[in-house]
Amino acid sequence: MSHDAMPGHDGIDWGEIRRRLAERQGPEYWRSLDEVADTPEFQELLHREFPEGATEWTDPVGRRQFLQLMGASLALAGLTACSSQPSDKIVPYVRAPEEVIPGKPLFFATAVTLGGCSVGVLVESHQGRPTKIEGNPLHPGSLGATDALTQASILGLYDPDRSQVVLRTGTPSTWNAFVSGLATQLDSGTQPQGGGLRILTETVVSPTLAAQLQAVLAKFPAARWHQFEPVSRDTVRAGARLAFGETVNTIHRVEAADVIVSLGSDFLTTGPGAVRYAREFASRRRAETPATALNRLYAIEATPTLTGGMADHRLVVRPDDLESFARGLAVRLGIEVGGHSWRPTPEQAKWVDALARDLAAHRGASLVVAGDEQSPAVHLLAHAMNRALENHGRTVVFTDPIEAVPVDQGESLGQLVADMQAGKVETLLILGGNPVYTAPADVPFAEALNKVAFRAHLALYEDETSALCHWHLPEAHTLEGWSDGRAYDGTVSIQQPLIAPLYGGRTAHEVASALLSDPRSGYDIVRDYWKSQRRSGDFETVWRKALHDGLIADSALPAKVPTWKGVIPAAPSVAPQGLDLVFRPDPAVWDGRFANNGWLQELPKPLTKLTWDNAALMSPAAAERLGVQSGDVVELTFAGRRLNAPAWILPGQADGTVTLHLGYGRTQAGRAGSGIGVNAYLLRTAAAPWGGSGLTLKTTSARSRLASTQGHQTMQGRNLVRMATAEEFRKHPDFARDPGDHGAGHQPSFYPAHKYEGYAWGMAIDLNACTGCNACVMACQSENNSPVVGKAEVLVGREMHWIRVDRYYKGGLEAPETVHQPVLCMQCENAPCEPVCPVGATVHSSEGLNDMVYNRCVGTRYCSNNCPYKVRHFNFLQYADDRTPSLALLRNPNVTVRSRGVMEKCTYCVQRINEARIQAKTHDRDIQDGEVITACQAACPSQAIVFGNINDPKSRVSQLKAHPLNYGLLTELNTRPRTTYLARLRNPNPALEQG
Amino acid sequence: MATHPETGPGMPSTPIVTPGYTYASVTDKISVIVLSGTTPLSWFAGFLIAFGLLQALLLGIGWTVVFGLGTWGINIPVGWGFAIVNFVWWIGIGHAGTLISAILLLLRQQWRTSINRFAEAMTLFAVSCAGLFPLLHMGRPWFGYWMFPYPSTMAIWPQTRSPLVWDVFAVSTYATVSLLFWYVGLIPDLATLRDRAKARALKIGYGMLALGWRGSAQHWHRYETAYLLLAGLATPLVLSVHTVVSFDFATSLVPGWHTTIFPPYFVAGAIYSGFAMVLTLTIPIRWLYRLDDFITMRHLRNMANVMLATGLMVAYGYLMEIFFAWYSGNPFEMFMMLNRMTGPYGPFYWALICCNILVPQLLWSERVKANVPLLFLIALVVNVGMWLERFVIVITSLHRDFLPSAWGMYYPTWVDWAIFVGSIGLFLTMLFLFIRVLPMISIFEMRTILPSPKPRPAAAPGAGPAGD
Amino acid sequence: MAQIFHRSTNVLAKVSIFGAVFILAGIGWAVGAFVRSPYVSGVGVAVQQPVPFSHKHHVADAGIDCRYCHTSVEQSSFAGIPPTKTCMNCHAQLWADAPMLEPVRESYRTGKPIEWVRVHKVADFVYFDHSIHVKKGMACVTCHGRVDQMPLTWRVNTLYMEWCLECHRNPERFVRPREQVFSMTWTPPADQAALGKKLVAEYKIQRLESCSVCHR
Amino acid sequence: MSTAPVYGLLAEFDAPEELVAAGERAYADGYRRLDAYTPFPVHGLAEAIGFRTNRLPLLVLIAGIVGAGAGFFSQYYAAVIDYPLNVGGRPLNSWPAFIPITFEVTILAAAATAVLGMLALNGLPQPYHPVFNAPRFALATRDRFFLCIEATDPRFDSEATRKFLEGLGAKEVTDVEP
Repeated sequence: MSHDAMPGHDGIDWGEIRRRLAERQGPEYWRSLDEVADTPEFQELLHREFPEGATEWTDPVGRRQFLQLMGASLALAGLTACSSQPSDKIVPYVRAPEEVIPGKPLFFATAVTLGGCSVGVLVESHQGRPTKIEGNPLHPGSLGATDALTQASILGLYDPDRSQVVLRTGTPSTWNAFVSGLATQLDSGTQPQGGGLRILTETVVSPTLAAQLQAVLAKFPAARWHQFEPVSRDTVRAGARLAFGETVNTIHRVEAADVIVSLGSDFLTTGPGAVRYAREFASRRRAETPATALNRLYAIEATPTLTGGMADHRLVVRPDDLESFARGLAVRLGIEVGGHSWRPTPEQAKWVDALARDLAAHRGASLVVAGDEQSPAVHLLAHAMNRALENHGRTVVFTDPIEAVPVDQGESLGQLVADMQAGKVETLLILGGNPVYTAPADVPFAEALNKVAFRAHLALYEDETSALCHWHLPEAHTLEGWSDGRAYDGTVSIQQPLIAPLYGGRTAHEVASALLSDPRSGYDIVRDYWKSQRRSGDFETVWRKALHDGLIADSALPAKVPTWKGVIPAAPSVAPQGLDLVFRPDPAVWDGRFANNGWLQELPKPLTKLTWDNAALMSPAAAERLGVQSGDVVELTFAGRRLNAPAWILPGQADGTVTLHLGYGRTQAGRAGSGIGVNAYLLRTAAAPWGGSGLTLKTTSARSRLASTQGHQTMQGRNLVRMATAEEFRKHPDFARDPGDHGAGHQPSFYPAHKYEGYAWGMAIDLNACTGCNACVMACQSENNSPVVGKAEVLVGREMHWIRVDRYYKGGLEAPETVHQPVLCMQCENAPCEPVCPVGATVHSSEGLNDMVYNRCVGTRYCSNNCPYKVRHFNFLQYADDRTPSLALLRNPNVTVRSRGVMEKCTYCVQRINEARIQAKTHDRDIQDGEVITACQAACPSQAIVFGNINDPKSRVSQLKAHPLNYGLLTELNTRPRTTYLARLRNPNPALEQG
Repeated sequence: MATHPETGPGMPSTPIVTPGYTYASVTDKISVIVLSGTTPLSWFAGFLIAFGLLQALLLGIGWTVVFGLGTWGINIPVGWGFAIVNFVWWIGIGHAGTLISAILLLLRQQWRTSINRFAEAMTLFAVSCAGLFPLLHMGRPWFGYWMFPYPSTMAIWPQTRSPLVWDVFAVSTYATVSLLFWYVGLIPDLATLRDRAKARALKIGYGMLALGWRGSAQHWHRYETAYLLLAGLATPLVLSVHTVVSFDFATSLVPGWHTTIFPPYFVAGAIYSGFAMVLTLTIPIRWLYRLDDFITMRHLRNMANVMLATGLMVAYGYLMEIFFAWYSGNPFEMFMMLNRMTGPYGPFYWALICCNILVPQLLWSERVKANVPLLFLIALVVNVGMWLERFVIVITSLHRDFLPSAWGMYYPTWVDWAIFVGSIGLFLTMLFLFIRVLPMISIFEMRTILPSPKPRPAAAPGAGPAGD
Repeated sequence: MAQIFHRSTNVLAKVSIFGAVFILAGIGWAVGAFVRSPYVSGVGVAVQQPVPFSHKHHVADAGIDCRYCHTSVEQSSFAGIPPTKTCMNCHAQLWADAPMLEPVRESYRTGKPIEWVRVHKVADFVYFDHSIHVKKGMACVTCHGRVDQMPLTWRVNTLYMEWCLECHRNPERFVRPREQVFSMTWTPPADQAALGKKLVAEYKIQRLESCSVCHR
Repeated sequence: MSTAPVYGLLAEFDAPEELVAAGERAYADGYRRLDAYTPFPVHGLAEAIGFRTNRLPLLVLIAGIVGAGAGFFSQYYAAVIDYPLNVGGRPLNSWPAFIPITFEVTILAAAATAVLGMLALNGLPQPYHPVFNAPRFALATRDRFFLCIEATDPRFDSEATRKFLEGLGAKEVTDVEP
């Protein structure tokens, strides 16, 4: 055993882990996978899609592989920058698996499903342990990028708090016991045809699971299948039904749109297709030359979104005004609506006018997007406007829904609860989700649950719902089990496991097959389903290719032209009383499912920069009126229910509107997620899932400390984020440059500039493309083994993110302009941090990197003091978790884990550079442009980050640095940063500019 | 011959030593403090308090080493906190001793004679307190030896462009030279103690330290040369030390640190705080040990004058900082200065202006300088003021620098306080031990300023051998 | 007044002060020698293994190529430790029932791997890549020594940074023709200096001294 | 002729002036192997008894120069020759940054030499010395001034020398046992 080599790594059952990892060598289990890895077409594809040796596919190898040969040794992969050398053991395979070259990671294509939509990803695997998620370049919903939640989901796989054993009324049991228990329960059912059986799932986009459940319903005709998910798209579907009489899936062709109107939509960062939409949007914001025409985005919203932040014009309206505004705009576009009595403010009137003109001027090239949380009417209006503007089929495309069975989930849950209360339900299988926590406050799911004789819950965690169920079944993580799912456009991805379930989890497929009492492995279930779908041709090749590519070719749903049945009803004449309450999914923990994910908890929320908490977001004016400071606890009363929440003042929030994010205040989330934040579901009603008016707010004497990572919101008049309008750019192409500055801000110096032969790495960040979505932050944390420090440490300013997204406001507090600026190590050529280090722990590499040598660092923190960008982070305590064995499996073996007392910072992913260099050298060639892709760059949905060799004039990054918009941060200090920015452009509508 | 007390026009009436003392009586009065078997209760009281405070230091250090720097208030952006503030403060205090011994010696200021031994001791203890902090504030203090050049298996060396390495050399050199200077001064007095001690153990103890000194004319001759050379070397050294310390800040690019005026202004501040500390300590001890005859009002007055002078230089430094911030036109500098005065730490700035500039103006008045308790109070205030100055320089400059997104605040923790207070305990403990076992006034130098007992009829009172 | 000290103390005192200098210097030297001694570096200390595997026997006598067992040395950072299966390829027939090999057979039966004791280990924060060194004409023996003469394997080099730098600073002194990389017996020619220069140019060998080459 | 061999004769004086005068007379009288002992440095005394040369300043100067050289070139070696690294774009030989340490090392070497040199030239430490045998010599570190003419002096004659010393106005003249 390797205990001796691992101080503090006790309490792990090595034998067990060995067995599990050995399991994955089972022949039939891996047959498909080693084909994935080794088949010629795979190799061919790999080389077609990427320059040889591109980082996605053969990621850096490190000497750490000694330690990864067996799960047992993996815990050692948690390296530390201390100098002790324990004598340790080398534990080889007994029989080496074919596809594995010790020390070389493999990449597998799979899919991650969230909120009723799948997205294709590639997962890096080191000797059988997944360590990093990348986007799948072939997948339409990813195009190689990912969002923050997907990046962070890999932490969930290794979460030590995951449920690890089948529980029967709280006592450990077995899967087989459950299966037989279920069987007897079904036989003993009093109602005919399984009438007492109910199945509750989240939104199902897995064709296989849907087919299985249909089969179950066929077997038990009287049984019911319900779907519920707190962040559902009910209103979207309802809107579509109003417009077309049927549920359709709406796809936006953002890049085809010159003018975009967002009605409270955050389509750039959340919801199906967001990653794709961000890419398309950015492609229309890049001013290659001053003459390039940019698209124009209008945002009308009540609570600020990142999409609103990207808008050229942003109109703040009260939530219920939004529908009126949409109506007004529709009327102005000549769409006839039932009675319309709206008294717009002068500004609103001006807006309606300007928008109508602009839209009308771009028929077929405009786009109106309604937010997922907006009322069906708003969606109906959006459809109507797009139709009137002849956008259908051009910027808006319809297909059949991607949900296998689109239902109104609120209604569905309602029925289920009614049945339960009526005692009609004898057997309830909850496959995923956490309804006890997420059900609306006026839907007594928990009480009703007690009336059910047999209730089982399949979930990753032993959560609030599990506590009330007879059976708790550990669920297999996305990376542990077979499944499939549809992307925003219907494209099907096969979800294949990267590792055998660490805690013996099962998938919904396996539960369903237990119901059907045909026990098959998840692999067979999924494969057989698709085999059955295949009429002709050689299934085997198709299947293999599907696994290789991470998607089934041409499985995207065909575009259709639904017939218009829309009749726009009269505006509901409700006089809004009191304040408005708005619910939104949390940008980090979503609906609460990620509550125990430390990475996401500590991820500064894009606009508030809050971590580890949610808060009642309110406008500065309202706060002033009520005399409320950020952090003061206020008492919210809505629909007769009360909730105390800390207030947070958010510029750009509609006055009189309070926004609460879902997903906090959990009681049984795990060590990280329990008991933090406030539970917004306690105010949420079935009638008003996304909020409504009638909120009353009382101040209290209590205060709570909120950990925000950015205390100052303005640039203090400093020229940090440089901006201009497209017009000004045309007039003054070099407005972004410092006066008398040529290129990266070279100041006169007594010392001769250092020459860099060979490679000189540099980065350019396009502030026109950056939405501030945080994907880069999560990617960096995952790639570089960054620790989680906890709320207490964030409160004193010790967060450890190597890349942070600074958010500044410009203009008035009520409707300010929001700008985002990712800040990472600038890799200054005249790095101020270096000369002050007494031990030379940070010096320059021959390729111009500002190396940080953890094992030499003695921790004087002088470098950080002298860093004008404050991108260095210090391990004030032992932040890296070296005690939890499962987390050691998560580590990137090619990056040293930093120990207490050591400074750390962004290295431009030097491990990827080194691997590329070795690859290039072994093939006797140079590193090609685009061969080294940093983690942040790879993840960025809008491709705002470009990295490469600035000594190569043809490289993409060199071209960007030659761009007139290119400028360096604080170059007057003569730091000569290698990381530079492209100034931000707005493309305002002149009609709205004045005033 | 330098054996006459200073008299004549221009010299204040109060002499350096109250008349009437002889070689013998001076020798006896000073050495008895050390050699007499009885120790005053006040000494025990003081020592116990000091020793108690010292425990706080040990606790603080233990806590830091076990749990890490996270137990301090520091963060990003404020990477340096109390540790560096205390370091600079102590180093500053450590300047008075060498200054009095060396510079005043070169300037032939005889009044230094009765205070230099004591001041040098104080210097040593202050420097050893200061020396603690650079080590403590490291994230991995157990690798502190990497700062010294030695042929390591890593084949790398310290990075000597870093002011921190300059510090290492400057402070260790300063400590060594001060120690040598102090010891050389002690040798003849150790011989005296050797010859006056009754107990054999003491004879041997002091005898070994005295190196067999016997006052030979040739020895004295070389001795004085060496002493003068040391003084000549120590003078530029003492000036360099705080200059180097100021480089820690001046060579950085942090607004509020990056200033050319720092070296002179730090040195002046150092002398200022040094003399303040000497006054703070001599006044009570002079009273406790009835040393008014040797440490006369003349001494207190002179020290007060030095304080006044250096205080004004420091004030000039403050003014220049403000002026340059404005004159440079550098928005970051301007903002820093504004933030220093009106920002969250503004009160500290104004408190320091009060302590270091306003209060000491009282010293213009001869009446104040004649009022010992008041003098003591002023010295105390200046000590506090100088600590505040370092706090303001370190914290306010760091907490709001270039990117507003990265701004932060600094709040010390109990560990910070424990280590700070504890270092004072360490300082006092060493001081109490010193005055118990070694002559706190240089006996042989006192003899040099006494009138010679002419063997002619009119012998000075008390002259002649003590009856034996 | 009586003498306090005896005559001899004069000499004693002078010698002790004078000697102190040498004593300090001596201590410094001793520490330096100690950290480079086998006691710390483990150089030349044969390591006991669960199975007394002899490179001497397998390489010199049986003439097996390094790569037969260390399969990934040319493609990966890690040279590869042979799975039990590799041992059994031969030992299923040869010495099929030698008691010495029981642990191997047992591992093969039970599927429980043999836990070899690591001989060559660099600190966790050092990233070494075998493939590129082999590719650039760095021989196995250069670092691992004449394993064909080692009944039990031991370390012949300290693997200290100063040792790594010797070669990273002047590779021409150590480089050899690629085809000789796996040879145990190849000895540098008299004109290694010339050959080295030639090969360094031919293999495009860089003098990589940047920290991030090995530390990240 | 005296009986037991002595180290020398020790004459005691009350005041430094007397001692200096006596010393001058003794030297003028041709005595060469003589030394004076005082509780504090008495200016002119050493010269009076014929002690002139003092090599200490030269030693210190040399030490200082050596220190300076060592200080600078050790830094130069580390930064330019042994491991040239690009530190913040500064040239390898950033000599201005090497000055402070050069200075400190200079001072350290010079100061150490001043002290050790002084001790060495004085032949210290020397805990045992015949003059300590003189009963009243303990007062040499208090308030008495002594002149010692050693027996090894060619002109030394216990009787004549004793007379001579008493003639100088010594309060008391005693034999010093070897």
